[in-house]
Amino acid sequence: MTVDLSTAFGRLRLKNPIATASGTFGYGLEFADYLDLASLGAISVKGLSRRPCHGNPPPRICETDAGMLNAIGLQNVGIDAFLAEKLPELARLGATVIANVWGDTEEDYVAVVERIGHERRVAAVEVNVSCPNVVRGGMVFGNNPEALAALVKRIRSATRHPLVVKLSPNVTDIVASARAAVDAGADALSLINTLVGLAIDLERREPKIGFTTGGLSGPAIRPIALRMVWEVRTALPKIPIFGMGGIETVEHVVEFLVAGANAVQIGTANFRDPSLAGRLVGELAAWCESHDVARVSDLVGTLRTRPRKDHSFA
Amino acid sequence: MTVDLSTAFGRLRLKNPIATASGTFGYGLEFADYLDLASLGAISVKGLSRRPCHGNPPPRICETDAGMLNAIGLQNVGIDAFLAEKLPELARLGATVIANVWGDTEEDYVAVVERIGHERRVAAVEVNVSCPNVVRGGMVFGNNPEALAALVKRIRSATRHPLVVKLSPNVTDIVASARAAVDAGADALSLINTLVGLAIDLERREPKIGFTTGGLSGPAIRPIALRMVWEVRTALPKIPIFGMGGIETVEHVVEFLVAGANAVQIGTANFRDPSLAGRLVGELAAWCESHDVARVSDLVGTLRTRPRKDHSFA
Amino acid sequence: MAVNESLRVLKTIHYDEGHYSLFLSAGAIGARTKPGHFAMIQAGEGLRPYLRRAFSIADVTTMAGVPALEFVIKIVGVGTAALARFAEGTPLPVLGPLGVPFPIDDLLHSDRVALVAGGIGLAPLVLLARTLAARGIAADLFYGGRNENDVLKRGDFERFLGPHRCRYATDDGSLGRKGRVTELLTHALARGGRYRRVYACGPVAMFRALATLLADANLEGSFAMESEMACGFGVCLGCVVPMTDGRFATICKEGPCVPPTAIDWARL
Amino acid sequence: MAVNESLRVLKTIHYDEGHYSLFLSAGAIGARTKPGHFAMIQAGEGLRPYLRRAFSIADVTTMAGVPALEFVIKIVGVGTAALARFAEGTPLPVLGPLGVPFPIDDLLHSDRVALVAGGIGLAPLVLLARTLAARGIAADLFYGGRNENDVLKRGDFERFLGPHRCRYATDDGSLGRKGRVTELLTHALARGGRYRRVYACGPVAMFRALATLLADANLEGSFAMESEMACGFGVCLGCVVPMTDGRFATICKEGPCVPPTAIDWARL
Ligand SMILES: Cc1cc2nc3c(=O)[nH]c(=O)nc-3n(C[C@H](O)[C@H](O)[C@H](O)COP(=O)(O)OP(=O)(O)OC[C@H]3O[C@@H](n4cnc5c(N)ncnc54)[C@H](O)[C@@H]3O)c2cc1C
Ligand SMILES: Cc1cc2nc3c(=O)[nH]c(=O)nc-3n(C[C@H](O)[C@H](O)[C@H](O)COP(=O)(O)OP(=O)(O)OC[C@H]3O[C@@H](n4cnc5c(N)ncnc54)[C@H](O)[C@@H]3O)c2cc1C
Ligand SMILES: Cc1cc2nc3c(=O)[nH]c(=O)nc-3n(C[C@H](O)[C@H](O)[C@H](O)COP(=O)(O)O)c2cc1C
Ligand SMILES: Cc1cc2nc3c(=O)[nH]c(=O)nc-3n(C[C@H](O)[C@H](O)[C@H](O)COP(=O)(O)O)c2cc1C
Ligand code: FES
Ligand code: FES
Repeated sequence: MTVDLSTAFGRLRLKNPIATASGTFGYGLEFADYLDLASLGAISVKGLSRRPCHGNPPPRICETDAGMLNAIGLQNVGIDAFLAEKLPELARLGATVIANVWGDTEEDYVAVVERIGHERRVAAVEVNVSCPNVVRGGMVFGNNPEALAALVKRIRSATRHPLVVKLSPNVTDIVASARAAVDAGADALSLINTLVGLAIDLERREPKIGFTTGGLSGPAIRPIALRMVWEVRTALPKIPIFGMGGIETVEHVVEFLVAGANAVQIGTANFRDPSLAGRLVGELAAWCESHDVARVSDLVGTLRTRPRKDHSFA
Repeated sequence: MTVDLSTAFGRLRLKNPIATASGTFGYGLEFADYLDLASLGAISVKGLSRRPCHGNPPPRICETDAGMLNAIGLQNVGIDAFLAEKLPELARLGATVIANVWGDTEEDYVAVVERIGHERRVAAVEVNVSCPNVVRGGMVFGNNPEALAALVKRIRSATRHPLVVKLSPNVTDIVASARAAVDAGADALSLINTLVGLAIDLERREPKIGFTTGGLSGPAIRPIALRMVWEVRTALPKIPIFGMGGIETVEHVVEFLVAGANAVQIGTANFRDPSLAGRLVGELAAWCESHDVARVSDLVGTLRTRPRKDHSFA
Repeated sequence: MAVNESLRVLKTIHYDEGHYSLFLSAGAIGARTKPGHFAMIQAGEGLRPYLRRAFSIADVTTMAGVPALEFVIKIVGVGTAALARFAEGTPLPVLGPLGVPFPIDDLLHSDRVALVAGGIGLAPLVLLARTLAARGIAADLFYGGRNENDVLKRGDFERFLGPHRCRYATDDGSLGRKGRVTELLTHALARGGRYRRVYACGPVAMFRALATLLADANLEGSFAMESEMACGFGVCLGCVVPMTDGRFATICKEGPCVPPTAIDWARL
Repeated sequence: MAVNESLRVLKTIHYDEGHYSLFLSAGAIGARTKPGHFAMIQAGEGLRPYLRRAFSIADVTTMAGVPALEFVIKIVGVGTAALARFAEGTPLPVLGPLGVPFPIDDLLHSDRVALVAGGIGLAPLVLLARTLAARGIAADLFYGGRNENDVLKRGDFERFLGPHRCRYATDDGSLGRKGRVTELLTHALARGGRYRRVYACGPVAMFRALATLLADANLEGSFAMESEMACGFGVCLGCVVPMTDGRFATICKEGPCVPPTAIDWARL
């Protein structure tokens, strides 16, 4: 049996559903020694801004139980340097490139997507409205459905690229965020970004992260991410979803697909093992074969839930 | 140096800041073989309802990375059996008892606290408005500041016991929940309850939990819990706070105090080691001594944060 | 009363098919253990596994002259895999003995009982067989597995009960009768065997079949049940099964040994 | 180019004060390693530690005839504690060699250099000393620790550089001069020592003092810096330090060996 790994993702067709998550995969090129970039479904590059950005003062990262906190503050080379220096090389290596973008204001976002313009070597634009590590922008959009809708509308009218909106999990109602983004013109959703956390250096009685709080990622958040993917899939049966949060093994990949993701992004696990994402492509094919799944898309959203019965009284 | 562990907690004075969390400590009596109940600051018993409750159909629990999911569905003996059969024994053993209560409706909550009445062997009432594992009640109150305020007001007028409101972390703005509860008459806050998560049994393609989703607890959630305690402490400098979420060691206890909790509750870790909470009391005294802290209350809210500086551009 | 203590790994004996016997120093738990009791073992200090795991105390014995608890374990996941790898001397936190043991105090010398094991369900029956033998109560063992390698500790059972009282069934016929363990019991009953009580441990499918069989034959049973457990001593309320009286009962506290008639098999 | 491979534990030698040498099979990393390079090591499959940890490749050598990488490690937390406990033969995922090594290609035979180590900062200087010795370049070692037990691998340094070129300082005076390692260098300079370059590794406080000292003496330096690292190859942007040009630079990719003049010590 040859397994069909190809994945329809709105207007995109991905080779397979294994992509890599923004901020955990650099500009992709750094991984060329450890895996074949062309073998991945897609790679989402480090969040790009209108101008080059220095990011936040250190310390920026710390390990936590089954995960880590980060407050990088979106350090990046800027959209111009990306398009001039990174993108041609990525294209040469056969990578399917998703440009992850951010800004402090609506104008900033629009400026970045306008610079991308009709660039065909960018397969899709992923809008980060959910970075918890900046004072302006970031989560201000992601945690407020009205602000989110207004932002997505403006970006939508500024680009014809497939538009993926990356949602913040730090919300009461992820479905409300999802609906706001989709109604405003998003073609697809990415979930989840990191959860806001705090870790303390006890000897100094200071936060371990210079920005005080940071974004929690890694296996610790996987159950929350899976739940949100499932909730959004249930509410919006048609929207393409990138699922992510603590994925480390092929079983985790399949769990996200079953919960409703059309494709997944590997994040923090790239730090633990830079060859992982490439290996998962092969492992996914093997998993499907051993489970008699002919097309990986047949797995999507197949979670069998029972009607929710809660407590009964004596 | 003898360390003063005593902890002012609103109208309560606790022997020490080490309490145990509702649902993870049974009715306390089950732990009498493993520690001295009188040695703890307080114990919060399994959530009590107006009538005995059978809870949710199994499976109810599963392990996740650095934590677990549960959807017990608040199985309990009911307030009457608790008062008649458990409380006298708890009092005899010298335990400081917090009655954790819940209901499907405002009336249910009021009925429970009215049954507690002026019972002096109950030191405080802790209102669970944040259980994610029930269809009615529970988080419906916890995730909506208006509903929360209305509920707390009604309970406030029905009891003269110190009123602790236990908040849901599944919200965009924990400070808004905290303010709503405090403005409506809460004497103190407990945070956090569990985060809603999903785990999947891949061979069956079914949720591992019968209720589909469950509440995530354990070390995985500690950074989120610490952050919320710090946020609420910063916004509401005076309100007594029970901090909890993944506490396993004396260092974790001190981290919560430094972040702003006046006392902590040990939760899931009681399952890993039923003697833990008792041991932590001694370890906390030793920690304070070795760090020249004369009174444990001197630690509360002493996190030194810097002004938040985020990214700069090139 | 259960004890929360640290026990040393004395020895690990590996069998085929990912099974092994883990011997821990007996501590204070040994003297308190009755057949059917279980213990919660923490497999190391790490985060994976996070919670303790439940295991029947298969035997209270000695290992190289030292009082020991024996656990017979099948590797099915992270916890059972981790426990297989500890070096001799490693201290492991153990809570036990826990739960309701098999009811045996009411047995008379003249009674005959049956022991039914499916796969790793042999574990709690070892100490039961030893104890019954010591009391001079006759017991027949019916023990089924997938194949010969899946049927463990035959030597012990045959020594305690007598070889003629031990009958085996395997899926592939490599040992004993080809077929299900319940068929062994059916045949014994058909040949006129009468049992005061049937003690059983095995997978849910076996329990279901056996419950029906016992009900039909009007025989009393005591089943050592399993369930995923977070605490093991009745406080998390995670390990419940539906009961015929409508309640959910904890397997760790009201069980693990329960009469099959108390379980609501239809809702399980 | 770095390699992501699995290396076997060959041997672990424990020293006093929680220090140890960890020898791993050299794999493809050995042949590519230059003095100052580091590697990211995953301490087992568990969740604690979760991320790989960064260690200088202290030496490329042989252990019982097998090509080996040596790491000299101080136990400070879960990862360094876990790495101390692996049995011989255990495979560990290793990524390396990483980073910018010490600049040595431009050294002339007539040049003299200084090596300054504080505590565990000796690690990257072992292979540097070996390499300089092989090239016939004279080097003085100034090595400070808390006490005699804190000063490691003296035999190696004295063999490579000559005993007379190795000077020590300890906080308690138990070995060499009582005081700071920077004082050793100050004295050497006062006595007329001239160095083409000063290679250093140690705690931040030592780096700060040394940076001032070198600036005052107008000496060139190369510091092997540390920082908490998630990836080790420039993609997480977690390990940055502030630079004098206003940027934040990754220690893993633009370092670990950097000229002290490039670091903005005031903002660090
Ligand atoms: C009272 C009692 C006595 C037991 N005695 C023995 C024994 O003597 N020997 C033995 O090998 N096993 C015994 N078990 C089962 C044993 O507890 C599980 O095999 C073990 O918990 C699995 O842990 P794991 O980390 O290896 O598997 P995990 O990685 O946690 O899970 C692997 C699979 O095992 C299932 N599982 C997990 N926990 C349990 C559980 N408690 N019961 C049944 N299935 C489970 C999971 O659903 C999953 O399908 C007993 C269980 C109970 C409740
Ligand atoms: C390029 C480089 C080379 C290094 N070479 C060596 C070496 O040869 N030998 C050696 O013993 N150590 C070396 N270190 C330091 C080593 O990486 C840390 O000691 C280790 O990561 C601590 O891990 P842990 O799990 O034991 O400590 P944790 O439990 O993670 O933390 C314990 C303490 O160590 C601090 N810490 C954690 N990571 C680092 C880090 N990367 N650098 C500095 N402090 C840290 C933490 O802030 C905390 O205070 C090097 C670090 C870098 C960046
Ligand atoms: C160090 C780090 C940097 C990140 N930077 C970005 C970013 O620039 N843009 C973005 O949309 N997400 C960013 N993320 C979030 C990840 O893309 C991902 O959503 C999150 O980490 C959850 O997945 P994981 O648990 O697999 O890491 C970053 C995460 C980490 C750990
Ligand atoms: C099995 C289980 C049952 C719980 N039941 C209750 C409950 O009845 N009432 C309540 O307020 N919180 C309940 N909780 C939440 C805990 O009290 C606590 O808020 C949460 O688990 C976080 O702390 P931890 O990570 O230390 O466990 C329960 C938690 C668990 C794990
Ligand atoms: S395992 Fe916790 S109640 Fe049974
Ligand atoms: S450690 Fe990740 S960029 Fe340096």
